Amino acid sequence: MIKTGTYLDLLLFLVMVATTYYYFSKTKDPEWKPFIRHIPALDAIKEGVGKSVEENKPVHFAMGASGGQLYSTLVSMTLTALAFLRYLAIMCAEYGARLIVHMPYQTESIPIIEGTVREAYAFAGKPELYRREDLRYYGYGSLTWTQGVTASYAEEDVGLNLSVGIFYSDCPISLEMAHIMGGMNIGGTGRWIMVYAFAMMCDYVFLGEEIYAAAAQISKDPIMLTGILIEEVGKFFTYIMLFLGLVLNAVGVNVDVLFSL
Amino acid sequence: MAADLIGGFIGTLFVISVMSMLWRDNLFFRFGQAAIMGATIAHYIFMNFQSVYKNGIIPLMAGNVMFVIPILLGLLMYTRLSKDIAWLAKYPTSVLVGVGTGVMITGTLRGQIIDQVKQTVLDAFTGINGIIILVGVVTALSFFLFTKEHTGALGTCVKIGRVFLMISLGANFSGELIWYLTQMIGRLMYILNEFVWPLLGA
Amino acid sequence: MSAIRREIPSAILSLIGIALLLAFFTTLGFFQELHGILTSWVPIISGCSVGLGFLYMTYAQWMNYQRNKNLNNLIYLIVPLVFFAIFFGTALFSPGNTNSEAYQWLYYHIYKNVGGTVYAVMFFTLASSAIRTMRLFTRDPTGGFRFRLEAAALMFGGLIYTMRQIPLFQVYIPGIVELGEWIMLVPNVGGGRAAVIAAALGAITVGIRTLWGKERATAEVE
Amino acid sequence: MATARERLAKARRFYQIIWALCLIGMFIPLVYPLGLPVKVSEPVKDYYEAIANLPEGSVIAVSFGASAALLDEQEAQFLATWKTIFQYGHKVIFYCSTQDAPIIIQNELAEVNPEKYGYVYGEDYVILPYSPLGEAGQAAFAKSIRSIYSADIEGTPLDNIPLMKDIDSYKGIDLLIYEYTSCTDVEWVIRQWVVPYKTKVLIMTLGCCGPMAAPYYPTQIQGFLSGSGAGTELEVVSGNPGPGAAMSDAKNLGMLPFFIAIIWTNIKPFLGRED
Repeated sequence: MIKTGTYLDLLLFLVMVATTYYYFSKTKDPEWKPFIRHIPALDAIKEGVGKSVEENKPVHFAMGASGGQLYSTLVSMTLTALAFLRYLAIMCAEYGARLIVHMPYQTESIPIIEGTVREAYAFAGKPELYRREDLRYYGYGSLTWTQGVTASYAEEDVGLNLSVGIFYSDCPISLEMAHIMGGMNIGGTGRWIMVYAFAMMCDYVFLGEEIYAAAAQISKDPIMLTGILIEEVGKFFTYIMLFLGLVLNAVGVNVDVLFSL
Repeated sequence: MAADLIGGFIGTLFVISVMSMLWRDNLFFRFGQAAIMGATIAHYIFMNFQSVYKNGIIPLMAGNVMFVIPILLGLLMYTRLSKDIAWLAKYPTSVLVGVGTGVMITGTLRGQIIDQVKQTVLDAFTGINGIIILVGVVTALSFFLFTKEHTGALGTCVKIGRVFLMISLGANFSGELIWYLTQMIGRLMYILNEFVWPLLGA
Repeated sequence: MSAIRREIPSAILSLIGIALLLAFFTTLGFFQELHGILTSWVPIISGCSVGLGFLYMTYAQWMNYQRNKNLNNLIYLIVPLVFFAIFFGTALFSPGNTNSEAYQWLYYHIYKNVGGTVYAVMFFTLASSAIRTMRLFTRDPTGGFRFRLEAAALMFGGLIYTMRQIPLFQVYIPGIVELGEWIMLVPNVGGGRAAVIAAALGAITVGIRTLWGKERATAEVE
Repeated sequence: MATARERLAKARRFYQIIWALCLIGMFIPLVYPLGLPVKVSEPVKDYYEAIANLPEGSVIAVSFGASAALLDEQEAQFLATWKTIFQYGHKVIFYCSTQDAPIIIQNELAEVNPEKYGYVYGEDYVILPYSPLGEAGQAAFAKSIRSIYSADIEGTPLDNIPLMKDIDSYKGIDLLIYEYTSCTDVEWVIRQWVVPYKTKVLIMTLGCCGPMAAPYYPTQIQGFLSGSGAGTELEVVSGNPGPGAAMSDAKNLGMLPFFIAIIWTNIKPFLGRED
């Protein structure tokens, strides 16, 4: 009944599910509080919004030209970007900063983006500050997106630019332009191939997986926080697989076959 | 011939329009940006209409009634425009994210975790380079541990890991840099071959 | 009323996700079929939504013009619509639609060209960011110099592999090709693999949480 | 003390000077070719020799998966390869695995002009149309060409084409040149051609895919071209000048200001200048 060639996948998946179950049940205890290492880029977001209000410049949020992928293998990054968007929108509403959202070209993601922003403003108690015209759409592909974002930076100026999401070859221009305009740059993506641009152009960066951990931390929601712990268990499991693989290969077991189960 | 020259001229104008942003924000750049925005939206809408027609409407006309569901779900997306029935847009979104999550989990487990571990194990027995890769994987992965402060032995491990990560970032950077350089040279060649030389030759 | 707004869509999401997982892990025919049906649906659903983009773009430009009625804003309002009409009209009315000669001419000279140029511009923005980042030493307030190990690592990976790809350096620096390839195939692979594994674990965690109905963006937003 | 805004404007001016110098550096060689030296690497030398050492009249199959957006990177490779093949009088079967490929190959052959080398379409070379091959398609092609293609790009049935009359599988093919733009596709050719049939294989790909192809050389693939640089090298080693030479010069000069700026920013603090 179980497809051959997916045993190991299933094992890993079940480990993650079991861990999720374990930690979700832990959150029922209000006393329970896990230790999580500090991520410096997070404080910077607050600082950046404050700076924007002080200088009377808008806050920009970009989730990548194709950051609205809902039915591809990158969907988690879209959802994580939305968690950041919610956090940023609430903060902007509280501080009274203007938030401009640069939407990705996938139109199917527009409803969920607008829903997130609208809900965040309502959550902060200031639904009247929400402006639909500050959700920007630029057409298909990264080339028109980068151009549109750059034009918006130039015209409206940049206080803080938070870029979290799915980035291809679009961030090297938008990030550098935000920097040149004097904006504060914070960002990160889970696509390792593009992280270099964030590391080189941002004032504060989330390196790869840090976006997931950071999204959990900003939520202050115990359920989201468990995400970090679940990942941690996954990492230990990876270490164990690696160690077992090395030992078994050393004693002559065919690891190639073993890992193809 | 004339059409080619006009094409070359228009193309050159657009190249310069995009490049002019590096100098400063200007009306010419804005014009190019606005034009390309309209053009790409038209392209996107047309391609999607064609695809919906081919994959949805035609089967529907042929009697496959099931296809009425995705088309209706797609149209529900537009309820977002009205504040009162905006929640209806959650239905199509849920279907999309549901498919996405299923595809993501099954596609990620093997390709991005198990196969990476396997390759690291196999590499480790091929010589010194394999050992370096192994050290890189183990130490760089430790950087991503969040439940411990990075001090002591773990701190040293993380420091080494970060060096590996930075080298990797540098290598990715230079791979892309050269590729973009080639693109720039390609654009200059386009201007020369499609516009300047024909103009001078004509 | 609340169930129809929150719980039911959430349940649909979870059921679909779990069905796809079963289709992947098991040999049960029902789920294989369901997988086929669902994957044929999603492009249609997303395809139907393309009009939203046009509406949001026009709305933003229109409001911008209403707020500040100057010539520039009028240009930003009209130019996209004109080019939209040109491209859409050409695609619709030329025989062969997007494969027609007229559309291909537009596509080649405008779309491809702008695309190529945007990539080309990245050469410049990357170069300036590298000039800023790749500094081995910084001055500290006391006037001494501090060595930046991570900048050095970035520079080592970045500059050597860049040199490896430039013909002049290949001729005059012996061994640069081998060193460049080594960086790409050894330390780069080590660091990159760890990052990929970690990011994948993060993605799966978010995925499981979403299926569990606990992800805020999909579960609680209306 | 400069304000933040002034510092920003100053930095921007500095960047703009570097950008302008890079642009000028790229532009000069395109107008006045300089002919700066090029070092031919081993994989390219072997690539050239694999074609040159085949007996005249051998059959080469070219799996062509080019993409129009990525053409700048590969055009030099393509033109130099076609010229080299024609120069040694080998017969060629081009088969297209991407939608852009048929248009690109026809444009390029119009430029290279096989007739100049005494080639006749149908007898010495043939172009098979686009088919979304993928790995399974490559496997099927190696087993039976007719299972994938029934006719050539002009619609002539394969059996009516003199060159294709006796060829239907890997057995009729002396060398495969495999072109792709998605880095992991190299595994397809290894799995579907090299391992089962021991076919001689050469590879053409993008610069960024080079490191992924390198481990298979020289045991499983005879040679490979990656990026526009390799195209230039092939132009040099085969003696067929093309667009690669100007591009290589433009790369050299376009990159120099960047390197000088990096060195300058690194020594500047030691000269006592403020950042």
